Amino acid sequence: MAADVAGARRTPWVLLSPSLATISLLLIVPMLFIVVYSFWLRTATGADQVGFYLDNWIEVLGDRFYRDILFQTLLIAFYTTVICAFVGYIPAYFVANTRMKSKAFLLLLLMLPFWISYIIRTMSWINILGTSGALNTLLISIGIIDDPIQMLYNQQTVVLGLVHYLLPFMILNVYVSLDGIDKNLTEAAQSLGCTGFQAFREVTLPLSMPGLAAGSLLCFVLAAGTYITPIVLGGPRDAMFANLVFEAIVTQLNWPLGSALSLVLLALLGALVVIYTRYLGIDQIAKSFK
Amino acid sequence: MMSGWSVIRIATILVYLFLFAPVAVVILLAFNANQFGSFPIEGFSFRWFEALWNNDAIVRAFKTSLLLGVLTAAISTTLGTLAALAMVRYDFPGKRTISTLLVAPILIPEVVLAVALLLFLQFLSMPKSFGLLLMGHVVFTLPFVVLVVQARLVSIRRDVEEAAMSLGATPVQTFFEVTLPLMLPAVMAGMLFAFTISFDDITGTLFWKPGGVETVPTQIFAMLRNSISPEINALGAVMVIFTIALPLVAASIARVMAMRKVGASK
Amino acid sequence: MADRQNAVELHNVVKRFGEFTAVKRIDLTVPDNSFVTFLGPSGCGKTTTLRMIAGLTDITEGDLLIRGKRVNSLPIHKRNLGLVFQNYALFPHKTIFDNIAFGLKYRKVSKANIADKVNKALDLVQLPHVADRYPNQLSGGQQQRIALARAIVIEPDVLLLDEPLSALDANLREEMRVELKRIQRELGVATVFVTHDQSEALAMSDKLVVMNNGFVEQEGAPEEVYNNPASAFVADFLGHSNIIQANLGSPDAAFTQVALESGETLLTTDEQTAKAKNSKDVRAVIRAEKIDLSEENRATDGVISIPGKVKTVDYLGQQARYFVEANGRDWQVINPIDAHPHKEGADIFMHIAARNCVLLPGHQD
Amino acid sequence: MDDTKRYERLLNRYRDRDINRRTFLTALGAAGVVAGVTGGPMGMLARKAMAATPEQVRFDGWGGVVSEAFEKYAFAPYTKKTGIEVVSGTFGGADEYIARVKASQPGEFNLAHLSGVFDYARYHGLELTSELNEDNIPNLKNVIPTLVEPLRKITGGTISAVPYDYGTTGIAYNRKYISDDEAKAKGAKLMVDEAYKGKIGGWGEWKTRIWYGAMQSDQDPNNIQDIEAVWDMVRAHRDLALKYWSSGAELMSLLAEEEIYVTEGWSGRIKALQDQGHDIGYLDPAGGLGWQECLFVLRGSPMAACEELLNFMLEPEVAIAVAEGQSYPPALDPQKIELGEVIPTLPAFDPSGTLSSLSFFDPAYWNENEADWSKTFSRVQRGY
Repeated sequence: MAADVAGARRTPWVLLSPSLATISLLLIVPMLFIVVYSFWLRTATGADQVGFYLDNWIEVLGDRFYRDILFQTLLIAFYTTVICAFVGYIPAYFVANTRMKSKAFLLLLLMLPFWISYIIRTMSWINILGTSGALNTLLISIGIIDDPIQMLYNQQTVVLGLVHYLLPFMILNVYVSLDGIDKNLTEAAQSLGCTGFQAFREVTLPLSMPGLAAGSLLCFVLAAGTYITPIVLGGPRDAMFANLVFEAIVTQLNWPLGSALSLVLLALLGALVVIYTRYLGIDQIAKSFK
Repeated sequence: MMSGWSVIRIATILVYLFLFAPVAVVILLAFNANQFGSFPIEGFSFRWFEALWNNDAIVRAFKTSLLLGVLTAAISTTLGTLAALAMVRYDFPGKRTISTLLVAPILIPEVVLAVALLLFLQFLSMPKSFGLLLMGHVVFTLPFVVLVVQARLVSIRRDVEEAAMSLGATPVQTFFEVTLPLMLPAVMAGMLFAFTISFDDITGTLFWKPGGVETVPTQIFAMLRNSISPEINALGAVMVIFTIALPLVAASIARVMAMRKVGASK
Repeated sequence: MADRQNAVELHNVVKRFGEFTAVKRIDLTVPDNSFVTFLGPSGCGKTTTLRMIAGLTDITEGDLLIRGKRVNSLPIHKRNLGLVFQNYALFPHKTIFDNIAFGLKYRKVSKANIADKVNKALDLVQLPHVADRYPNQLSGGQQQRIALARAIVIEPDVLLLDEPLSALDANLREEMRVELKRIQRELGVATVFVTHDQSEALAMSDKLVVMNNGFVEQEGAPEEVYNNPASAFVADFLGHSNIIQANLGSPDAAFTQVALESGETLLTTDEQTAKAKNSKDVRAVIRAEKIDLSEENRATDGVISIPGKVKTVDYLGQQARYFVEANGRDWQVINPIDAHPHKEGADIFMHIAARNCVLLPGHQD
Repeated sequence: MDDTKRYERLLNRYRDRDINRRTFLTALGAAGVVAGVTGGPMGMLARKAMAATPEQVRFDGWGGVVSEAFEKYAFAPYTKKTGIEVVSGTFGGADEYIARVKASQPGEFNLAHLSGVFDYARYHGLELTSELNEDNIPNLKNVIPTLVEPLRKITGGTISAVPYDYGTTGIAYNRKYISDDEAKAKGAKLMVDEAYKGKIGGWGEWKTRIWYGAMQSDQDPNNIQDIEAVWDMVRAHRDLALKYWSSGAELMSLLAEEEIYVTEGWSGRIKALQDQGHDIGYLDPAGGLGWQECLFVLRGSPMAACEELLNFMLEPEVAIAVAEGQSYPPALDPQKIELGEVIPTLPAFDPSGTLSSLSFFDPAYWNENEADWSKTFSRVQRGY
């Protein structure tokens, strides 16, 4: 019978083992493998030379090109995150505070873009913003402009596509933390002499910070890792780091270099996550999925 | 002068419009008779739906995606629910690290994950298979399930489970009789999450799919290489309707269940 | 016939959570058919002890016996206990009938028997018509009765009640207290009741176990514990007491003199003196309600009177609590309110009978 | 009824022009659907998941209309005839496919519809080529010899693929804004003309960009002397361009919706646009860029089965039907085979069967520079 007590200590590991086995086998081990691969070398024929070469790392870390694209990627991810934060906060606030009975329905609506194919969603911006797209057609027909405006294929449209893709993540996160705030607190602040806006600034905003931070982390990481959006909505120059990884591995068949590039991106985002976990805790992300 | 609340309400409506604009356009253009699926709309037609219906490749891809999504949802919900149970109901050393680990797949850019797994497989001399594609999908849908179920599980009071056990139910019986029914909404949500993310995935799928297996997004991707066709819009419309219908059906089922629970006497 | 069996026995039970020791070596028995209450402030270890008996928390050291069998590592679902929780813990997704039938189902009771037993249990808790409802359609008091019905329908060896009344409002609590005691009597099931409410504990228990800081401070019949606290903690936790450092004086004819630190001298009985005779320091414990206030000095044999001045008066319904200053020290006194209660600022006398001056060995903490 | 007989009767009726192409297609398609439904999704997936067995061969193609043409005109009848199942898959691009093949086990992939001689050489470099027994492919004798020769040169006399179709990457322009005369006069330089800034497109593929960069800087693309001048042209084009397209679909929609007025384009796609009534001009400049597509057999495949399929696909009826479906001329020699009425109207069609007017990527030359140039292009593309 003593086994039962030992069993209780073992139970969480029994429950976790399928997940951990899956993640270890399909994520951790392959990631370690990629580390090994990054020290190999691509030969002229396209085959890989096994060995220990630092060439890829010297190239990746020493070349300004990669640094610049990385910077551009982080910049795009940053813009996306900031816009998502500003644009996402408002509906989250509305849904959290509305007295409408259809709160759940409003949330469900916000979730809906999640259920629509990412490719189709991204591509449909072409039909909206294109020279003969919906927006230009509308503007011309009501006489605001005479000739179509060129709106597509630049960095702004890439950010737009990403914002559209990631906004629900942000709204969901902010909503959860806003919903958890005791309404008495803002009332208390107002009773102490704050105006409505001051109460928001002094109480609601700081208390919703964790949700905002969790949403921002998700937005940033997911934005920094995309490569389809810049292909579909970007101009000739608008590439992101994941495109370089894709090109190195798929177009140039240079897997060792692609591995090194992958690891750079991973290390950077990983560092971000570690910093975040340290100061805010991964649990906050968990909270947002209620 | 408008009150702050009205401004918020209007801004909210605008954000909703922004979120749904592309969806609306896709559905609108699916009925456009015009060859290029662009504005202005030149006539109302079902021809693209017809073309879609007759397109074997798409229908096959749709079946594959459906099967893949359902299996992914089933497996990753099972794994994720077990993991969430461990995380919420037990204390053990290294919990923090494991919590980070469970979320890791959504924090690693998918292209990196895809490539890593591909290289590893080649090293093992293992052929790609539907099973691998499935497991790949399980890995990156797992965190969403874990997070959703975990959040819900926290709010289920432990004493209800203790009560069940005090009445003679074993831990396993307790899970199925009490815990599972109570966290069913979260499990369903996690399942839905996993299903749609799997159904929507392109990057990982492109790398992992074995030959001859196409999912809807990879099929769209392949179609884009060779033909532009409002069939894609029709497909989008079908997917939108399909994916909108799913949560709505789930929601109404949940409501019916809730109604039954509350009953008529209240 | 065998000796009267103990439903539960704890021998040298210790519970540690990591560095923290929640229960520090407890020895206890719960006799058959008795109603035993664990009383103490929050964090005293009473709930942990209950959870160890239930099997919800494992025991770090010591032995736990239920009906004479050691059950230290027997999982909860094999212990045959009735457990009632503070927040009822009814299954929200099951009807009242299914809630009560739950335990019977796992005891492989036949369908017909289940219906029969459930109905009887519902009758016992006086809610015969709610079988088809869901828990959220019942009031708090009704839910508590259902939780009780669910726990007793399985005919448990021991009934464990974890602060079952604390979520109810004051009137209902009173009513349920009576109800609970009635049902326990009727069934004759050994019951462990955990509470931090002293009036509940005093009213219901056959045996009272006062816990503090992981230790049992005192156990015994309620009146014994109340009248003769074994420690300053018990004296203070049960009701209100004046605890004053004192020195034992010489024995008088029938009583012993007790010289209080604050200057007064009280009398006490030989019985009390015996308790403290080996101790250098003693404390005198005088319960607030055992002091008699009056405007005139009514000192008699064995009753000392101390003059003082009423500082404040709190009205507690039929009683009033006075703070009386005497020799620069505040005394707490609780007296019934007669026609005219004493006013603030009034000069009065406190009368203390020798039998009401309890002595505790040792120094004030 | 015996399916094989039904197919042969259909084919005969089609040959006799007794039924039209659409009916033929529908009948075969229906047969395919029946086969698919009875197979069931799980069985289908399980079998597809395994490496090819002699009972089946794997074929990967471009998807879309091309794959549909293949499935209906070639695979379904072939399966009926031989009992060998053709498992068909699609890829998004040649690069993606080669990456997948590189990461696969031998035998996992068999046949593929690949572009150009250049990729053929790449596969050879990765030791993925096989050796076809030409005796099993009698129809090979009908293929334009100049298309076969470059392949033989790479694999030392034997071949690992049969040429199947060809096309050009020429200059496409919107006649509403650019006249034929202007296009003819400016040629490749039309795409670096400041006047059309923001209305220029181009394929985001390094070989094509460098090829056109060489033409724009008046050099021989297969013998570039001044690579810096080429890069300058690539940069100039990049700065004027609105968008690099990456698929036929994008190319067509950019032109059709007048997002851009000029780009280089694939002959078949432009033909499709013209057929839809868009006023798009198409010009193959002198020494225009031609390419061929071949049916490639990968090392480790069941050779006999693959060879039989190749021969079947080179049957004039099948090849012509496929060609009409995808708007690229077949690799069959018009001097030996009667190609019907539609094929001669396709752009890039060469009635002489010599293809002497076209230039092709010199595989040796381009392969030698591949690593360097593709990487440099990746940078130049992003503003360097």
